[in-house]
Amino acid sequence: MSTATLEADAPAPEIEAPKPFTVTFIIRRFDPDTDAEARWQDFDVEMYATDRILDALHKIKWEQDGSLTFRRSCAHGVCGSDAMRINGRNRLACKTLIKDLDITKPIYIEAIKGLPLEKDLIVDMEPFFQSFREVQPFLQSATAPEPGKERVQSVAQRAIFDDTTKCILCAACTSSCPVFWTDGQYFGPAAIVNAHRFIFDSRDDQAKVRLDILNDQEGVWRCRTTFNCTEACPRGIEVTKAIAEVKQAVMRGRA
Amino acid sequence: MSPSAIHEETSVVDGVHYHQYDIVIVGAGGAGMRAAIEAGPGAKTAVISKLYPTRSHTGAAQGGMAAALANVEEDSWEWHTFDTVKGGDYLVDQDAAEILAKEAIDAVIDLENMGLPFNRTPEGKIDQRRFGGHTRDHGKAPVRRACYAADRTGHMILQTLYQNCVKHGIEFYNEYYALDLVMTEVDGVDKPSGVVAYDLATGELHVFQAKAVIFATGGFGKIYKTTSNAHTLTGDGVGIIWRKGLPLEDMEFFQFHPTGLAGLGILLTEGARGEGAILRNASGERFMERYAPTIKDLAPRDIVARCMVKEVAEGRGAGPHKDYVYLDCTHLGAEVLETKLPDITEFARTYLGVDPVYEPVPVMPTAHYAMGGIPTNNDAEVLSDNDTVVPGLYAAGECACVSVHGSNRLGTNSLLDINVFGKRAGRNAVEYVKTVDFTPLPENPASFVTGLLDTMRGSNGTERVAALRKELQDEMDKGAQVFRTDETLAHVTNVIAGLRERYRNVAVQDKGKRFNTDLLEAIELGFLLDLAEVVVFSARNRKESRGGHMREDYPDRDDANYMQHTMAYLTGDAHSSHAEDHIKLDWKPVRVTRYQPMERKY
Amino acid sequence: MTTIEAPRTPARSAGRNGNLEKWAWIYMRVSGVVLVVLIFGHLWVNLMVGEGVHAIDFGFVGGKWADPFWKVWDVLMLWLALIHGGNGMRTVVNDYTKPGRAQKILKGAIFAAVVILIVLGTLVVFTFDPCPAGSPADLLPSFCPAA
Amino acid sequence: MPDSTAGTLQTPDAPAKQRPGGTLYRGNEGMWSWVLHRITGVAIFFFLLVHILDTSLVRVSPEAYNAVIGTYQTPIMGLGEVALVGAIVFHAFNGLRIILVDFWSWATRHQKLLFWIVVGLWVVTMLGFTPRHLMNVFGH
Ligand SMILES: Cc1cc2nc3c(=O)[nH]c(=O)nc-3n(C[C@H](O)[C@H](O)[C@H](O)COP(=O)(O)OP(=O)(O)OC[C@H]3O[C@@H](n4cnc5c(N)ncnc54)[C@H](O)[C@@H]3O)c2cc1C
Ligand code: HEM
Ligand code: SF4
Ligand code: F3S
Ligand code: FES
Repeated sequence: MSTATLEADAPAPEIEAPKPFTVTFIIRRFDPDTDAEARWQDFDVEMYATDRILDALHKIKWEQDGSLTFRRSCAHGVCGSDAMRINGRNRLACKTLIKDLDITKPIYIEAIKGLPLEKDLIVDMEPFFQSFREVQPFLQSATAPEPGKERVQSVAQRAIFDDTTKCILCAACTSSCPVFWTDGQYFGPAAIVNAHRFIFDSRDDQAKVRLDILNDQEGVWRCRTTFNCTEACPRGIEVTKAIAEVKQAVMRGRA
Repeated sequence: MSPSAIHEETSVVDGVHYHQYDIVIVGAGGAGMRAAIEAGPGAKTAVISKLYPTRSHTGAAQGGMAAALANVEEDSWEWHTFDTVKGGDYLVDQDAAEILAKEAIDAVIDLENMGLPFNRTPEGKIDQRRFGGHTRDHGKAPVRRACYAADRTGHMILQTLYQNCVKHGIEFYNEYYALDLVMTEVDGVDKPSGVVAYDLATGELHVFQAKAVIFATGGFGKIYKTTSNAHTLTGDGVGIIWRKGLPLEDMEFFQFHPTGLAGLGILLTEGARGEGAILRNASGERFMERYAPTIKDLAPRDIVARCMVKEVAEGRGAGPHKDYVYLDCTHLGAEVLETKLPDITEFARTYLGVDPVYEPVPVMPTAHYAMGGIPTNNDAEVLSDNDTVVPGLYAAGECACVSVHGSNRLGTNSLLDINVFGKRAGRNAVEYVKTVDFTPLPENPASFVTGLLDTMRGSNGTERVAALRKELQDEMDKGAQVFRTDETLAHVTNVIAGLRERYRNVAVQDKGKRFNTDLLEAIELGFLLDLAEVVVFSARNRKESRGGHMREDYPDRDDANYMQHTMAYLTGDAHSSHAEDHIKLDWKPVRVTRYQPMERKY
Repeated sequence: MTTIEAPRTPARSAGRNGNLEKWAWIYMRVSGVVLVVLIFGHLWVNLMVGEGVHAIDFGFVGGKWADPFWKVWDVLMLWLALIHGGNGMRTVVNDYTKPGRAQKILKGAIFAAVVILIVLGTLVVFTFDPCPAGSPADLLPSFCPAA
Repeated sequence: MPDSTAGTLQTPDAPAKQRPGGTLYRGNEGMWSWVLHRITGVAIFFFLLVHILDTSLVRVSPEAYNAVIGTYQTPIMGLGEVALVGAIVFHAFNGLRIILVDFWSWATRHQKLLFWIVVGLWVVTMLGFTPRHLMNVFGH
């Protein structure tokens, strides 16, 4: 048995291997050192149906143009690095498969909208994280639990905010929001989602503070229920519903 | 209240920025941030991370974090210690394992109190599930020990830790790549005096002078092709330590997780089997019954991974190429999958187009976890040999080797490791910095990095980074994966030597300053080559099979000769392409307290 | 360094305006529901009944406003719709302009228009004389003594 | 322009398409309904300003009022009125949809369906109104 060189003695494939096909990508490039304005550039790449957009970007970077710049890490949709606009919609490049796109036409790829463009597909995320930090996204409780014990929380209480704990801070939602594009000051859906996660956590008792923060001119009322955020969220969070729940809570004055 | 983006800076000299902090933490994953939460309130602390903290790969961890809370059934930290020792095939330092198991309970409670939304029992306590290798009463039956939050435990840990860093106003330097550790000799002792980092956004260098430095840079799974690790897990931290002439421990032990999505390596948590999923071969047989009659599919990872590869090698693999087996979750029902394993259910649907509710999922082992790394003692202090501490230098998390995992880490013990030893690193660093002054920086502390970057950027070489990296990864998968022989390892050694030769001639296309990820990929490849070399070199030297290291030419464990840790040192000609010119191996005894090595049967 | 597509508003506005946004939001919804009734009623009576738009003239209006019911209806509609629309316009201005002089001027203009028209409209409805002296009789509502 | 002495213009490096502004975001029902809601709202507001002013002419004299109102009865204005009513009806129905979406979680989940119901109701309403109104306008 020579398992270490497994591939060598694998039986000859009887079924035909899938054939790659050429896909055209039109990518919005911007090099801060040389460009005054962003420009579109085409790339032809050999792809398989099950490849992801991230694979295409890698192929371009690794085989054609090393200067193509984008963020990525986990490659399976859990780290939130690679939100970008693919054919006009916010998606994670690592979660968008070629087979789910119409490849008879070129695929347009560009950076997310509403945050300052830094280079190619990279935007400055600082304003985004700033809004996140401003909603006090951490547990605050006046009472200490029994030493060495967990706080008790029922399955039902835990379920109320389960959806919003899934957020990976990818900014796909916030940068898909028409209100955010026109006014970068709006807290944005991601910050509200993360506030929701604590407002409705039975162990937290500073909901009031966060509700006050979000009752701001740039807070929840700015949302015009356009649902772009919900449709963009790669984690399937019902963002607009969460925002609606926070609105109700602000009106009630408590979670 | 906000941890400001405006950082304090002492000066700019020759375009290099200088900062001063008591403690500098390199890495903002679970280990780094757990250390920061400990360090921040007690000392002036900065965290340097090449990724935004929430992008760290701790967030990918799924299944759970072990602690003998005994919330759902009888359990004790002693049993947990035993499982850890046995799981690591007795190469575990048992005093460290004891600390891990004992402090696990506080570690979980800490996280819960910080806000982590664990799944709950009907009484509202933290729920627990089964996991591979965790047993009651020294191996009698599987026990529910893994605390979890659906199948995104790591995500919740990472988020919770980041949230608490925000709460404590920890200063982060995000998208700063640490590229060098600055050491200064004081009274004949080499001590860390700072860290040199490259600011991705501007291309400028920053020197962080520090009294204490904590490394928490995570693993290096990218030396393999099929891996559950992120693209960014290139082992920079471990590589920096190595290049400084400090030793690395147990590098031959790399864990292959049984259930990666076939062909992709994306992980499907062991928690799936914890909830009752079953591995089947092409004929539908539950083959683990043959190999581990007591705990079957919940045997430790090294064993399950080997059995899977064996099934395939013996022709019982499934699929058109008979090159994978199935993870069968269909009997769990949609309810369990959607509520307890939602993410992996979605991964299978998205990436393979397979719906686990109705069909078994094709899986094969995937490179997952580095048991080895920077040697530390139980206080997370880095060692410069078997027992000499480097004052002020700490390491925690996957980049470190305490060693609590021995030759094979048990599932859920790593999330535990990062919390227990991350906390210890932070706490001990605070105590340490109270007792010392800043160590002076040498003149031009950034000169090494400046040289490195200039050479890379200025190179008019012809070799492509991606091509070299691909060859390395392909060959590592073939020759240094689940099964190894002297022959395959020798082959990989030669390949690496060739690649190191070609690496000198590597091209960087992007000559720009800002967000030059092309340049960084080239530098990361350098670390990958260094580490792969040590892995293979150490693996060739260990002529036995133990835990994650399975030598087909030496299929048995050999306690007489190899019941000790490998210590690898960089000596001689560091720039030579040949491993034997610059790697020296040594041994370090295993600390045994209560459990004498026994045959490992499940 | 060039960056493009920067957010329109550089710094989060310091002052908070209490519960204004909340009440504005609630008002939009409450007034919206009432306006549906008022406006649909208005359109129905004016455009659908009888000869529709051709029936509208001074006499028609006079005839309506002789009835206090229609007076209240129309004044209510006037107030609700102007404030609703004015607040909606404020939102639009907030979205597309950054704080500063231009924004102030636009908001001031909206506010002025809303106030002036509410005052004007209300006065018109309540001081309206359906049978102004000296007007041609055929233009007046049928109940006028002159008609 | 670079001088092209050889008469053969060099193909510029510039990519095939120049659309520096980025593509239009491809939102769905939610986004487009909002765009329409906003456009109709603003349009109605401006109409309302004019409408109040012209109605105020009743305070000036019956002649003045009738002169202005007469223009409302021309065919061109008749078509304009159809557009106006169309805008109001859409804004009204969609406004109700927004309110439902805000307050009722079922509606939040089914906003797309509700949007198509709004469109349906709008079509029905306009089918009822338009022929009748145009008959009134053109029938004279
Ligand atoms: C898919 C997957 C599932 C897992 N599931 C489980 C599980 O269920 N239970 C369990 O116990 N364990 C699990 N593990 C293992 C465990 O998650 C990891 O070992 C652990 O999270 C490592 O944490 P860390 O803090 O050491 O490193 P990471 O979280 O990887 O963080 C590394 C940090 O270092 C930074 N860094 C790296 N290089 C540099 C540099 N040069 N300069 C500056 N910063 C740098 C990075 O930015 C990052 O912030 C899993 C692992 C994977 C891959
Ligand atoms: C017929 C009944 C009406 C209903 C049910 C209604 C409902 C609404 C609602 C609910 C909103 C808030 C939208 C949001 O917050 O996203 C709104 C906005 C608006 N409405 Fe109305 N409205 C009506 C009539 C009017 C009238 C008569 C005007 C004009 C004077 C008007 C002008 C506006 C404007 C300008 C906006 C702001 C649009 C925006 O922010 O995008 N509406 N309407
Ligand atoms: S809510 Fe969804 S889209 Fe928004 S940041 Fe979180 S994960 Fe991304
Ligand atoms: S896209 Fe924006 S408008 Fe509201 S529903 Fe989402 S936040
Ligand atoms: S690379 Fe992590 S989400 Fe896409």
